[in-house]
Amino acid sequence: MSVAEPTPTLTRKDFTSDQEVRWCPGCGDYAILAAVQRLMPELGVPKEDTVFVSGIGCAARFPYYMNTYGFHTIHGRAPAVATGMKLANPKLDIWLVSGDGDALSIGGNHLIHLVRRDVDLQFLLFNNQIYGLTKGQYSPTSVLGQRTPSSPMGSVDNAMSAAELALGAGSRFVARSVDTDLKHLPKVLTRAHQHRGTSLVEIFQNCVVFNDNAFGHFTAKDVASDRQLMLEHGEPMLFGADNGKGLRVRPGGGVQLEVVTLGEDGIGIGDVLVHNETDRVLAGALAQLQPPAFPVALGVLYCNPGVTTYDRAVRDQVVQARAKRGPGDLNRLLRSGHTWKVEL
Amino acid sequence: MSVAEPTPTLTRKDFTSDQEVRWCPGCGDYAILAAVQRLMPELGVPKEDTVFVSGIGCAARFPYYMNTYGFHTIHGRAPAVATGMKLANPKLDIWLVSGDGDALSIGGNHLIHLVRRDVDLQFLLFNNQIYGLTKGQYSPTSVLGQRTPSSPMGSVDNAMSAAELALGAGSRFVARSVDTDLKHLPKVLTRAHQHRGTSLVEIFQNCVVFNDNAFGHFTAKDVASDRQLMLEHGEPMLFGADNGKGLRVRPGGGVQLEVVTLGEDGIGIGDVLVHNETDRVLAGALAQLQPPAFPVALGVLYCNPGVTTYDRAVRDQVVQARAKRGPGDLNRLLRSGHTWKVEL
Amino acid sequence: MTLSNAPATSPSNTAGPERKALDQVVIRFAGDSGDGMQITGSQFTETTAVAGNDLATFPDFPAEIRAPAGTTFGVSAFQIHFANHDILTPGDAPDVLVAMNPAALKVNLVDLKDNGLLIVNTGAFTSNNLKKAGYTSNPLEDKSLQPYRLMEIDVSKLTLDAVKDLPINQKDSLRCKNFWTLGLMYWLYGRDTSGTVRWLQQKFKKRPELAEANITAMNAGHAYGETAELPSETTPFTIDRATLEPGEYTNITGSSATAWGLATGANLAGLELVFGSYPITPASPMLHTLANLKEYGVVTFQAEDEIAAVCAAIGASYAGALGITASSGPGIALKMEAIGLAISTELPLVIVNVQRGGPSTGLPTKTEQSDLLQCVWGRNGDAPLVVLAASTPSDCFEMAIEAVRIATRYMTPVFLLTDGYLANGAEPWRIPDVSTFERFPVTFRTDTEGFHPFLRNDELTRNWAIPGTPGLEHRIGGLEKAYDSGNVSYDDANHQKMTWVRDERIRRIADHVEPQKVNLGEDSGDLVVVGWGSTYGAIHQAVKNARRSGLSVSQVHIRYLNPLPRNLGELLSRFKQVLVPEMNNGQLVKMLRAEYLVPAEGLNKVSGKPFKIAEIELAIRQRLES
Amino acid sequence: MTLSNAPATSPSNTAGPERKALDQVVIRFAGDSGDGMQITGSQFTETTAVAGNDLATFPDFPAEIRAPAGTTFGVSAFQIHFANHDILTPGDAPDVLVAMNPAALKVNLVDLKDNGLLIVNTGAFTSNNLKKAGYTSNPLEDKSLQPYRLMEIDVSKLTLDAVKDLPINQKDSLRCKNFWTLGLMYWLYGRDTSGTVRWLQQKFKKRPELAEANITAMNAGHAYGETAELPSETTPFTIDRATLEPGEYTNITGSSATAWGLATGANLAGLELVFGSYPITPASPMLHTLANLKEYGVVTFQAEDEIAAVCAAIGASYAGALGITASSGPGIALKMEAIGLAISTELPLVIVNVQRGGPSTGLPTKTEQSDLLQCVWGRNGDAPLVVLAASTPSDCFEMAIEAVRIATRYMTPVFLLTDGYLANGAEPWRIPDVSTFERFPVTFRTDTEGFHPFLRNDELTRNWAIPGTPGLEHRIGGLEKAYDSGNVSYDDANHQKMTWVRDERIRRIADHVEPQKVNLGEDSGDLVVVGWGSTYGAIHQAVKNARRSGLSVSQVHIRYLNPLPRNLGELLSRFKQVLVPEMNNGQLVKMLRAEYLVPAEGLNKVSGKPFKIAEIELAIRQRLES
Ligand SMILES: Cc1ncc(C[n+]2csc(CCOP(=O)(O)OP(=O)(O)O)c2C)c(N)n1
Ligand SMILES: Cc1ncc(C[n+]2csc(CCOP(=O)(O)OP(=O)(O)O)c2C)c(N)n1
Ligand code: SF4
Ligand code: SF4
Ligand SMILES: [Mg+2]
Ligand SMILES: [Mg+2]
Repeated sequence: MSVAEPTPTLTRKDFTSDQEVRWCPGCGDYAILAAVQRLMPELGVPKEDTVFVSGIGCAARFPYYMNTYGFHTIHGRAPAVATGMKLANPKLDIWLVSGDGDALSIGGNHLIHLVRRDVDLQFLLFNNQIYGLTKGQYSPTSVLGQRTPSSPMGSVDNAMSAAELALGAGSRFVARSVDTDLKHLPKVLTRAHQHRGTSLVEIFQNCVVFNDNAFGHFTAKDVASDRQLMLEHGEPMLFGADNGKGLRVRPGGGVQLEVVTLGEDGIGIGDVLVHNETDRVLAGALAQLQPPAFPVALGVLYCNPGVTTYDRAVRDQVVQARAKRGPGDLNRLLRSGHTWKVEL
Repeated sequence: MSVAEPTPTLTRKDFTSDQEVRWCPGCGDYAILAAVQRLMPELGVPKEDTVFVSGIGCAARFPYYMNTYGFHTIHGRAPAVATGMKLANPKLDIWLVSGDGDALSIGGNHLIHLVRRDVDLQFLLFNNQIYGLTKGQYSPTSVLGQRTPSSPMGSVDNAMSAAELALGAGSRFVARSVDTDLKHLPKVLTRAHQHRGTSLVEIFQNCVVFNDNAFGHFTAKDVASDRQLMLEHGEPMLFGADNGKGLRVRPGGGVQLEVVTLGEDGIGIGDVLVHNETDRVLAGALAQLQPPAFPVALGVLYCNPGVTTYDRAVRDQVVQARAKRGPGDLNRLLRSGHTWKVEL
Repeated sequence: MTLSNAPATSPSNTAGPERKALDQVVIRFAGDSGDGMQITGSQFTETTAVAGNDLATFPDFPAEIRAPAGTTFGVSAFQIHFANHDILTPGDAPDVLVAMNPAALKVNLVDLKDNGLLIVNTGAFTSNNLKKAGYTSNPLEDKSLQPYRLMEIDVSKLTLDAVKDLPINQKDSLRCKNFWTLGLMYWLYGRDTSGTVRWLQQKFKKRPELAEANITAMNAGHAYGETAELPSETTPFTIDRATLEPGEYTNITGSSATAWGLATGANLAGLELVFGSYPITPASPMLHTLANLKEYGVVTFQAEDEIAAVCAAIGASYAGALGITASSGPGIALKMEAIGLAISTELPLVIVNVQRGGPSTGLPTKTEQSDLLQCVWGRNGDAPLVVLAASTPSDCFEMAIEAVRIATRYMTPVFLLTDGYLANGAEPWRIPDVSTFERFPVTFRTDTEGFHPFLRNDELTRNWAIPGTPGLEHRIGGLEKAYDSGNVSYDDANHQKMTWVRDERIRRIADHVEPQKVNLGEDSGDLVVVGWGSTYGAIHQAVKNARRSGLSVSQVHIRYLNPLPRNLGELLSRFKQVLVPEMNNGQLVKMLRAEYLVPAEGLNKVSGKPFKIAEIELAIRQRLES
Repeated sequence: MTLSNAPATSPSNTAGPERKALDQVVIRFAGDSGDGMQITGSQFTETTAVAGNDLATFPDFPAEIRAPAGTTFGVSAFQIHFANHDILTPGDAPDVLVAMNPAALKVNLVDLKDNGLLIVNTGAFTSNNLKKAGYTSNPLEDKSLQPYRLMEIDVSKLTLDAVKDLPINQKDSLRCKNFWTLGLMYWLYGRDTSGTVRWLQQKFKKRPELAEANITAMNAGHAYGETAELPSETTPFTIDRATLEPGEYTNITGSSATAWGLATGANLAGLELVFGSYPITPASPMLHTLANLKEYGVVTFQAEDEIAAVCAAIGASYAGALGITASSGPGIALKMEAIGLAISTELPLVIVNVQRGGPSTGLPTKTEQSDLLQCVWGRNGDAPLVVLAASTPSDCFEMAIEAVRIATRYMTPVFLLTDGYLANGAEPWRIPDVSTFERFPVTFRTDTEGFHPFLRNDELTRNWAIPGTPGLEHRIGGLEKAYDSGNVSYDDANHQKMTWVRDERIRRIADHVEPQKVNLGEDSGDLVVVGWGSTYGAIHQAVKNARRSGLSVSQVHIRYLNPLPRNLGELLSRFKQVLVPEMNNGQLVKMLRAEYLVPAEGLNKVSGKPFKIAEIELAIRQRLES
């Protein structure tokens, strides 16, 4: 993010472009777009310093609808393009929008190197567990066995976890939210924006046309409380109807988590594990949790800022070089090798 | 791996090609090559069913020196080429050899998708923390701040961990060894070969010319015992001079590991955490351990075979399809759409 | 209307008034992406084919999956040209335009012939829809539609009426309006609805109420034609069956034809097929088709990207299967480095390039021929390979087989060029008997005597030894290799020789493929129109028309683009002028000029739309009638 | 020998016997990769340059970092051509060959001129080394070396003797033998050793004992020349200074010249430079050079692969810096998709292609010109851009500036083609005064009035508005865009127009660059030799020689390959024959034939080695002397 004068006068309309939105009616992308457009004014970053960068896909159309600077690049490469932008102008506040195919399939390598370098930007990964724009083939996050036009007998590829991959690659901020969670999503996006470094936010997004209700098993009203663990740093990991359940480390010296029910065989709130955003092992464990045995961990799984960010470190070397060797003088450069004079 | 008649008659010489080895004198690659050539006969796989596949780099020259089938492909793409081979002929026993740049930089995406799909082959990652063949630029595993021709003021890229990345991508077998460890390396390679699925073996390999002694801080004779944790499934995690030290989960309900000294404040062997190869959270924790605070975890960090492998699952669908629809009849295929007859 | 609740059976098409006989008609169905125009079009196509007409179709849909209802960029169209004689194109301009909403009218009216029949669904002409379509005044009310025979029907309302008593909700009811329209068109052209009835019953097996609703709507539309007061001049028509060669026919799209051709080719070569691909428009349908052919020994691999896709195909070929990959536009660009590896290692590989509008992401759903030079020359180093192009949807089948034959016989990568227009377009195809095809089985090297991987026959083709073969263990790679041993070699004379070999072995293939024939007209004259790929139909018809009026013009359509046919240069030299129509900015024309120094002239259309016959005919006349 | 323990100071070069004056000499140093031949060569080069000769060099080393000692594929060589007059090539064949071991002799002897001076280190001619080199009998003993003036010296032993009393081990002692040899060569050509002494003292600041050892060895070699009994005919030589233009000179390689030129260009444009690159031979040295120019506002980004490298450069340009990337062979192929995006979005971008031997991985350390067609046409869709080529190491500086000027002024990607031979080769360069260069500052759009991102000037160049500018917020991308608004457009007429614009705006650049000049000879005649890139020197000398014998031949060397110079076609038409020498299988020749229909003929060398003057001269004579 870039630090900028708050410009309180801006409203959602200021961040809405004149382009007609071209997603299918009912697509989860609409909800995310609305949330982001609403959030922008609150962040107080000038429009002109904000850039939305994307690859290719339905999700990747996002920049066209934001009245900021925007670059709809090529499939999978947005992280590299964004890195270049940040190197050219670290002041820019960059939001990267990418689908599960764009980010994890063709773009997987750029994603892991982006988070490893810790370039300072927000990475919004719209995960609908499908290739939307190309009409419904399975993606790296599609569930094993899913039948799609390219997997008529069911996909034989194991699903990939964006959060686990990012953590494995060295990511310093990993969070999750749900497209239609109007309260939770803006909170998570705000945290992502505050974090200095690459903030990866996986947003579970519903593709009504090709993968409708893929997340219903934990987002549906009736199951949500039992199937969603809303993480809060420093708070015990409670979930379920009126927080009746919790997580703890299975006794006996291991690192496995287990679900406990408060009140049952003497379990009290004190036995419940307290969330520590800065614990990478814990973050990995939380990222692995899956229904039905476990709830899905939402919110900030991991946040542990580095001493600097890639873009700042690069710039700092430029400053140091100038301090050490003075500003560049081309005539001196051309004569920096061994030289000799030829007289008439 | 492929199951084949043991052919006990073969010797190391049978697996040595007629090509002159072209690595720098003293390169760690020689030790690995020797270990592999010695191991081959013991595995009992016929030479003709064995294929070594590589990308580009010093390490990637490996196939030329094995008297088996071999394919020296292009930079970073060996995992994809190997996947195709395995789909064409699942009987092949494929060994993939790749450097840290080849596997983790340009080839990072193929690596993560290979392990996610769990294609049945052995992936030997020669990690010398440098780009050898291109004369010494820093690689994704180079330590932060390393000065190289492309990072004269020190690299600003955070180092990547091959093991953590593979685990994050869903790898089911992750192990580590050291190029010159004549006893340990063959053991680990044998385990990798036994495992069905992608077996990732990170081998710390010394580049004498461009990154000499990069691993001395834990491989040097005098520090080895204190800085190396040799993992054995079901055994307590002990290390140090006559196994005087161990690892345990820090008391207090978290998942953090800590070093304990046996005998000190009442710590007994019973308090030491026992290694469980099948525990992914634990594997992640072990992969993160770094000197000086912790020893480097060597051996099999994680081994948890899936119900099948990618190549088998793909083949099974072919079998099912034939069982269900019979062998393909092209004339029937061409008439599978709506057809009509035109009479004279 | 009385028939609206009729049982779901099909009325006979003999009923109704006198029918006016026509030779050919071009109809375009246009509506919202959500209006099901592609289904309407393909159903009309099936029925028309069964009725024995020759036909050609052109589906044209937006890049968005389902753009917002009512917008111009959300308009989806399907054009069909059918006739009582042999035709090759979907037609230049529609005689009949069906516009399901204002946006559809806005976008498509420009193409409708003067005095053409215009059928609009007035029910969709709400002020809101008019605004979305960018109309300031309602075209139904101002005089703008006077040049056409306007037929105003509230299809929405009539559909709702027709199905009102059926157990389905409003949304589903309204969804039936495309079948109401289809019913009306069936009546207008004297078609039998039974095929579509069967299709609907099959499609909605699990939801019979929807089948019934759509059938009911279709019958209502059909009945409307019979009973309603149509504008006097709107008499129904009849179009005789075309005299097609006897045999069994099916409608085939270029996508299926290519996929089936590849599977057939692999079978003829006696190889399993490993298809590595990454989804991309308009190539994906091939992946979908091949994914369903597992019992034919076809393995499909949906890779993480195009590079992995082609690399997997290369690995498969090394292991003894036939590796094939397919993509389009940007995806092809990504494969070039790996294709260089296949060239250097001399492995069989087929790359299908379903061309689309460029550059960059360009126009994903539009057709173009602008990848030719990329395929011929777009790799690092001197890296020659074979380039073929299919001319029609059904020709995709033949050329796919030919691509496999050449790839396996000559151990080389082969590019097969098609495009979005061929891939999505359909035509009736007389189904061949595969058992009569000549097989070209591959024989792998097994003899260890004097083996090395780059031993060559007199066609300069190396022997193919695959893993699993005892005694033939060997290593290959992308570094330059010694001509005789195949070992890595940095020797200068050797590199010169290997560069020659790579070039020469591709050139020699020209000795073993059909010489270039003249597709229409004499083998010399004032003008030859040289084309390649999907422009075949438009060029053929244009040349035919020009010849009818006595002009000395011939058609030469190239299917072998690299190496070019041995006799091509000599053939072209026998014409005074050479005109090269291409859906690009001038690519084949460059190759012909460079190769033969003929003053070939380009006729270039780069609009994402196929050539119209008239455009080519005009260019011909401009050159010969002055 | 008496001098071996002499203090580390340099003997004067006036001493010694009568010296024979020569006009020019070609020397090749050859030895093991570990023998330090490249250092020996570059030191000799520095000293020769300071002595005022003109010179050209050709380093030639193996792909392996350090192939096993004694093997032929491990041989590393450095050739230098120096003279008392203006020269342009490293020379066809060496007059002097220094062979540090049997393998070096084996590989390089073929090139040595008859009766040439052959200096061998007999100490390395062990039976083991002879076997490794593939000798069945010892060439020093059989008669095979009789055609040459053989000088047998046990350099190994003499070096050990020289440094025996110094505090260094055997290994380090032996390592000094290249400096012993250098000392001898300095004596032979009357060179002053002081420059090398300073260099050694600098290089081994931290290990002075090594500095002293090498200096001692060098002096010993020098003294050996003075004192030892050399074969009578081996008198020392002297070569007068060439009459170079007065000024300050430095030896420059193509790599540094390109890197410096890019930095200079960015400075003249008033932009920061973001260089995205992924290491690859022979392009990496540019990354290394630029990584050291941080204080010049140069940011380097070592990306995870070539695609990320070019994409980062594109992102940098979008954000208002100058994005540049560089690679070679396979790496360039990988960048093509992204370059299409830069073309579609009309962003400035410079891509340096340091060509190497192909196809595929090919011959990484050998030179070639086989990427021309890939750069001009190797992208999906009609995707035109600018292609420039540098002719000599120092021309890399000028053309790099020109690439930046064109990229920023015309908002387009620009390919700058060099090759391994230019990148590694060195020549004396008269250092210009940058302050006298014409600046071409970029002005970013700030005026919000009537702004849209694709507003064009009459050169059809769009305005450049960058993030951070209030009121100019806009979106761009790789989908086709409306000519006027820049919004996504699938309109057919618009695509046609945009295709024209992309093509035309590149063509028009030809109006603003220097017309093609005739580099040597008249602007009409019997034969014109047309070249591009690093063949300049060889062609120039060959044409010069042919003209001396009265042949009507001229040289035309093209630096602007796309668009081609406006006057080129007309110029070529004034010659009876057109000969196009290229280090590829015929690429520019195709472009010229296609563009101008001239019967241009290729002269193609694809051996990984540059043309010899004689090879081109012969081709000229064959065409004009029959
Ligand atoms: C190089 C390249 N390959 C393939 C494509 C085709 N393509 C466009 S979007 C897409 C994937 C879309 O899936 P996702 O990233 O999950 O985005 P979604 O549409 O689901 O939002 C693909 C394969 C392309 N445009 N470019
Ligand atoms: C497409 C492509 N990009 C870059 C290169 C240049 N290159 C060859 S090997 C290599 C990296 C080598 O490092 P690593 O993989 O760690 O292997 P090592 O040499 O250290 O064993 C690079 C960048 C190439 N050959 N191809
Ligand atoms: S296809 Fe799916 S993801 Fe794409 S716009 Fe439609 S609903 Fe959204
Ligand atoms: S450069 Fe390093 S890795 Fe490569 S061969 Fe030499 S020592 Fe080994
Ligand atoms: Mg998706
Ligand atoms: Mg390495």
